[in-house]
Amino acid sequence: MHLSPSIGVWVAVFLTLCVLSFLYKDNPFYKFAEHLVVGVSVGYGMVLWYTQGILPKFITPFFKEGKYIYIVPAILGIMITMQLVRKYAWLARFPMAFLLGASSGIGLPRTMQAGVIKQLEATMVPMGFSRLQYIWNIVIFVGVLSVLIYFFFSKEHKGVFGGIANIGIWYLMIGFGATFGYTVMARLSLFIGRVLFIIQTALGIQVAG
Amino acid sequence: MDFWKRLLNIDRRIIYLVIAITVIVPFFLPTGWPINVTYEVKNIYDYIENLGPEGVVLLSADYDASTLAELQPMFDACLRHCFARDVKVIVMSLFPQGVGLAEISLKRIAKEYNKVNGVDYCFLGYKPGGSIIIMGMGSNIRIPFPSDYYGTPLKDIPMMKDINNFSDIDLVISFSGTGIVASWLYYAHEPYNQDIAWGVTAVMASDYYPFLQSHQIVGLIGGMKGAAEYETLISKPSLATSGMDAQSWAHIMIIVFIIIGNIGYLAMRKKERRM
Amino acid sequence: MFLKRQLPLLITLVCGIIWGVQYFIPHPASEAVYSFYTDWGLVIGLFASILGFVSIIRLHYMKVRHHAKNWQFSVVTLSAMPVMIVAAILTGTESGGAFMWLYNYVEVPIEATMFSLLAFYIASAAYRAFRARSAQAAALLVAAAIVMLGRVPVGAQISFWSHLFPGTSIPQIASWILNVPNMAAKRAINLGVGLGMMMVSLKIILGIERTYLGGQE
Amino acid sequence: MKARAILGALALFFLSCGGGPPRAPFEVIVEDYPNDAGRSAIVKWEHFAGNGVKAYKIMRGTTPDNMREISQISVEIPATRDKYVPPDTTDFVGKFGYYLVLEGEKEPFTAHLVRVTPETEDSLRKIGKRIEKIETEIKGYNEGVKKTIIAYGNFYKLYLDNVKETELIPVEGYSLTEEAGVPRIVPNGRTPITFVAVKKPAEEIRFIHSGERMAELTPDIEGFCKKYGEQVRGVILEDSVRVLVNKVELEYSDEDSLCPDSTYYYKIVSVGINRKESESEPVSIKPIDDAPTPLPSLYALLDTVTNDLFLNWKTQDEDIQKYVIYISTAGDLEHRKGRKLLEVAGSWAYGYPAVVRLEGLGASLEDSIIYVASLDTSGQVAYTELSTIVPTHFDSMPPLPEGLVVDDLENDNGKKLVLRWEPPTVYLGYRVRDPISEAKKLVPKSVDISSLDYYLVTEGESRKIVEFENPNDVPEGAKKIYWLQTPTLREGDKELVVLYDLYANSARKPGYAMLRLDDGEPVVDEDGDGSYIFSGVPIGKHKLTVDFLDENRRVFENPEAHVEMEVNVTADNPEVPIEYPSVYLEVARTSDLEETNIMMFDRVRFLPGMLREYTDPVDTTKEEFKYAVLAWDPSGGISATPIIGPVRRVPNVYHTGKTTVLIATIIFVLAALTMISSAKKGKHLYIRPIAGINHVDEAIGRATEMGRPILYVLGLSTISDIATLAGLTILSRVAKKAAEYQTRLIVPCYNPIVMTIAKETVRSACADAGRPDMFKERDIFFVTQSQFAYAAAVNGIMLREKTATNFYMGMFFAESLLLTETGSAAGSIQIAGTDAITQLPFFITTCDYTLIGEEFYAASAYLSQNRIQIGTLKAQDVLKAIMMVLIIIGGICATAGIWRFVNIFHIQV
Repeated sequence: MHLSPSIGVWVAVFLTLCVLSFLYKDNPFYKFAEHLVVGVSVGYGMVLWYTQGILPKFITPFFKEGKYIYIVPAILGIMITMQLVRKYAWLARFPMAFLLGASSGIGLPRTMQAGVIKQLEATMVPMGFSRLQYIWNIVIFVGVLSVLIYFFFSKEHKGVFGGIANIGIWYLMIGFGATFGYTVMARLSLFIGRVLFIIQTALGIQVAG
Repeated sequence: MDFWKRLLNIDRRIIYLVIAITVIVPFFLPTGWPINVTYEVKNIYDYIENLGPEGVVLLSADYDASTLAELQPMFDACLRHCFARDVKVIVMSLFPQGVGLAEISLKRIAKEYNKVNGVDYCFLGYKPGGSIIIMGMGSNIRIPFPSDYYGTPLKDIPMMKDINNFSDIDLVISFSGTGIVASWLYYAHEPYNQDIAWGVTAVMASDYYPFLQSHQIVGLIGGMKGAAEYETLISKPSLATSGMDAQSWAHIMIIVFIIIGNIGYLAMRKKERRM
Repeated sequence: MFLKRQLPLLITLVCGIIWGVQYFIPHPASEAVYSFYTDWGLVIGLFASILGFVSIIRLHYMKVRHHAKNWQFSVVTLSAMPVMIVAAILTGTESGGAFMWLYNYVEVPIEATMFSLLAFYIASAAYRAFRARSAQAAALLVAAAIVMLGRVPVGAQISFWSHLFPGTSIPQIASWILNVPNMAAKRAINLGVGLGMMMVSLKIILGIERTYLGGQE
Repeated sequence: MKARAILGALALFFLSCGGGPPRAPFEVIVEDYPNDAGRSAIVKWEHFAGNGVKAYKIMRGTTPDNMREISQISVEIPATRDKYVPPDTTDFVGKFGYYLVLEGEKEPFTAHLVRVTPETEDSLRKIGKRIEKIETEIKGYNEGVKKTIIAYGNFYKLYLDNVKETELIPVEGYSLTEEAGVPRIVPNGRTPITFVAVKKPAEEIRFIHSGERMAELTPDIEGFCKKYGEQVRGVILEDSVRVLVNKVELEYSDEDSLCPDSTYYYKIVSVGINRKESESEPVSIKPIDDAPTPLPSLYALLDTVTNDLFLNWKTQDEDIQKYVIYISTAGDLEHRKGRKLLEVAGSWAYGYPAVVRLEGLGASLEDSIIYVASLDTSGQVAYTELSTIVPTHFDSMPPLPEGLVVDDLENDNGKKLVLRWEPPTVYLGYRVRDPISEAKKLVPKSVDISSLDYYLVTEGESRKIVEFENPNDVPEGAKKIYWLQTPTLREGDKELVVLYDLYANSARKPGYAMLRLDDGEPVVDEDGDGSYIFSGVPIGKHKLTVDFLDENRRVFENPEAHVEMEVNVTADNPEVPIEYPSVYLEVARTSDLEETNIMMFDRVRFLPGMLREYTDPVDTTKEEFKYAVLAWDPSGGISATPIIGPVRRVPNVYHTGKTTVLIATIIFVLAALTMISSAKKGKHLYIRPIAGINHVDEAIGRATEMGRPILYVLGLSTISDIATLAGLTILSRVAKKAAEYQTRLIVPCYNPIVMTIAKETVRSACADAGRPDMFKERDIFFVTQSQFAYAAAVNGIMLREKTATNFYMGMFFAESLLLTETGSAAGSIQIAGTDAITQLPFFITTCDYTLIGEEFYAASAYLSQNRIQIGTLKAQDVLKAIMMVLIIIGGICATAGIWRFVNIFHIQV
């Protein structure tokens, strides 16, 4: 055991405990930490917004390199902030129309390529019983089809169709089971991370690993 | 009140206490169970292992402190691996909170490996905009990042001389707890055939197996366990490996809770039916 | 009316078509159109982020001004912001300065702990709420348990049968669940999500989806 | 008032971190760049880690007064601003026995760290300061220390405890001597230093004093210091003064931006962490246009049969424009009267040596000499005479690429050209391994498993896996098994890792390798990562056949694409690496369409000989080019293809690789337009009843029966989220039913805008039900915008109001768990609907019914009968139907081996 000499670490420990106190019930310590973090992160965001954003992408090119054309996107950006003023809120529509139109246009064919066609291609795999992987390919094939059928709303789930949709539910449940298991893992990891911080960094106890 | 009802209605703070103890005690009574490595993680390891000193890996710290415990160990492990293999590293972030975490970690690990800023690694910092940054990097990294985090123009950074866009980068690993990883797929992998890999929180990991199977991503590091696997692969056990015992016991405890809860539920339902 | 309503819709339509078609054209001009968007879009977005800062400041300012419930805490929020800015001005944004100290020892621990509360909630829910209400929910819980055990070191330890029946240890079954049935289910879901995303994009381009226009005017 | 005081204190705190300007850069010098055209210079200076400098600006000017910043270099700042905490002094005091003596009047001082001896103790105390602590990294350049002095030096802190007792330390330049019967290691020709080891009688070396010591780094003990020490960055003196003793030499190359023979001034400005600056004295340089140097190595190979002469040379000069090869009569030492044989562009000898072939010249060499003139960009010349001629004979010249074609690269931005040649070729190698040893590599060394008691026992040639419960029974040499990989091991079975590399140009659409071991089934390696593992291969000789397939899995017919190899699997795990051809290829290009001498082309790229394609990222503004490819043999032979071209690069207007995406997008847009417009026209479009809706109705009924209220949660997202909109649609249905049954409905909201809309929704639903009186405005309210506080508040409502039915419809995050847990424990009926995949599992296990993802939207569309929503849903159904058909056909085709169909979906960008 070797207590950390850093004041920062103990401030962090105190704030950690403030947040954990919410487990008992909502209390002023938690509220304090919760509001503090909003302020700090917004302040932090503002600083980075300036040093990493406005400074290299606007101030330097505009004032130092003479790229005066950047005034146009700057004005368009400021038009978006006009949403705050009810009278001029409509000004925001033009830059928004540009951004949304362009990003939708960019997104549509790329989603088709990455999210649909490539995924279809990966499902078209050889099936059979001669190799283990081929058997799993059958399982995958049936799974993709049956879940798609489950989410098909133009035909009632009756007869064979309903049967296949029913298989789809089982696939979905196993899939959600995997998500469930992994989510439990994630949530616990976050707490383990804090415990490690207190034990290792603050209290200075070297644990296995 | 009958036994099951009473058992199921114990104060939740007792359960909180039980789970806290389950997590804390294993740190003092370690079992040292070995960590088995999955192919999802090993694929990334092999990829970096096969890169030489001309290799360039981009690590994007697209996370914030709320997923620190899961993603920071992955980031650290991948960074250590790159440095150990003398691979050049570019670090950036699409999240304002990520850039701070990355900076602290990068400085520390660069020192461990005697790596020099601008020569062995380059810290691009953060730019707001998400996927638009990735799109811009496809044309030229200098569009979104005219200078690095410290304000040095990229033209003055020796390492960045010949790195213009994705065609000069071997692998991109995005560490994130959000769907931003998909943007790397849509705007870096698809249009430029950029090899990408993801380090994600366990919450999201299971959703991304379809992309692994379709070879759209090189590999997938999921949660603290994935980080521990990577630490195992590079033989540098660190935070994630330390956490694995606690993780094991906590999982067992959760399963025990579910079993007790469900036995109680069935018992009570049976009784209700009888009544 | 045209200016405030039709024109934005027209801009969206034209931009959507230009940048949608751009994808299919491998020409320097097309490349320039693409970089134009990434460059300008970034700058527009930068100025637009002022919106976020102003609205959060306004929210807390209003709370303080109207002495809303717990307004004292909003004072904490409001005063933390200038402190960060002053710290950055005086000591820079590199680790070592007061700015990064505040980030590292105030923001990081609170944020990291906030979500670690969920470990407790999930434990409590496991005990009190996760019920095998149907055969399917039971399948979900069993799959979850296998993944939970298989993805941590303990899974291999308790698979005492694995040397008798190779390939059946808990980690291997977990791996199979993730890579085969889970993969299939998630692929189908993703295909649906992909279609949904494309549909939203299309509706925006065609002016069917127009919530971004805001008010009724 | 108070706030002002706090602000004042804060400002003071930050200002106190400010401090003065950093130190000016030390030892700035500027040097001429060697062997160049006088256009570059190198500036060098010294930097001390921890001196508070975060960056250096490099300034340049033609006079000391007009200097401008030309670049900036950031440096590491190990200094953090924590307070210096005095060390736990007992650990250190007295162990160092070193004093710091500074030489010089002002900074930078030269530091001498002097070891104390009884004789020097008194005088050292007068002139020096005792060292209290050694720092190997600077923890803080801080204010707790009164004064910081920077000094030169290169010292190491030695961890003598780490030196293994039984290890003999090889320190170069040292020898063992004996002093008063004690053997000790002494640096040759130097005074003995006492930190090194003594030799114990049992031939063991150990140190007299363990603990920490310090030594100055000298070439003699460099190895020792680096092995057992860490560089000293600073020392803390007895009065807490920190002295930094670490320096780094920094340099900046100012390349290709100067004019020869004009004077330039440079100065370096250091920028502190506090952004204050200080600058060095200016230094000046007059860059020199270096004359070419005579070639340091010019020699020739003479093929004694063909009389071809192969000239070979290299140079360090960076600014050679061209080389001219002359032939002249023997004795012409002036080198002026020769006959010009060949011109070679300067780039051919830069980096790699230049090789040229002068055909049939050997015969005339008896009475002639050959010399090379190197001309640099400013017209200066150097002459080198060929002195060494090595007779040799080449059986053949290196093979040239077959069927070389140069084309415009398709689907790029009109930037690149592509060279393609033949034939498709397989290169093979293999590795034999034990499955166990491979598995073991994945296991950390330090772990110890108590529950897996398996060991690998090696007895002669064979290995066995044996279980031992008692660790004492484990025989020596047995290796513990940490983790086993499937499949099972049969004794003696090995894994054969086939390593292959496939090379074919992209026009041939290369695909996969088909491998076959002995007479087994041929397998196609789907993942295409260049290796395939055959497991369970018995020891012995095997025949491996590999075929090269294209993307449609047809075999390439040429002989190079079909390789048979004998594989020898033995117990000692042989490794046969892939053998590649030893030929190198050099691509040459010119934009001068008149040029016919290949050696005057630009050298473009040096390529290994197995490649079959090269994409040339042409970086000039010209549009038309001529190409040639040279093939080199490392033994010295060279041959060249005829000149190809001219070829023009053209920008394409349509990406031919994206046709599938285009067609799919068109189908998608058409389906959407048709469905939405027919829905808009009022055409009835069928949607199957969603089972969840009945459950919703039942749940409302149940609340009515129990006479308790209904809780409706709309999620945590904003109004622009489709999930929130769907939640509002279902809210309308619930509100209507609740109004009919006269059941109270509570809607706590997370977002104020969502709340306003929820109010309107419920108000109109109540009006529709004919019970406007059932609309209770205070039951629909805003709670808070804090995730967990919101969940806690809603939980409170559930328990207080004893809600009979809870609806969760919308977008949820991590808080979903908290909400449903309370509801479940309270025994309420719970119905959920969301598209948040990560939250769905929790809803499924805690709620009585869950609308999953698209089902949720479908339910909303079904209930609202909103035409656009229904049209959208139907359009997606059409596409899903198409996808299902494609998957079925694709699956059948893949199984039947009809890859042509599957490859339609293979998009190449």
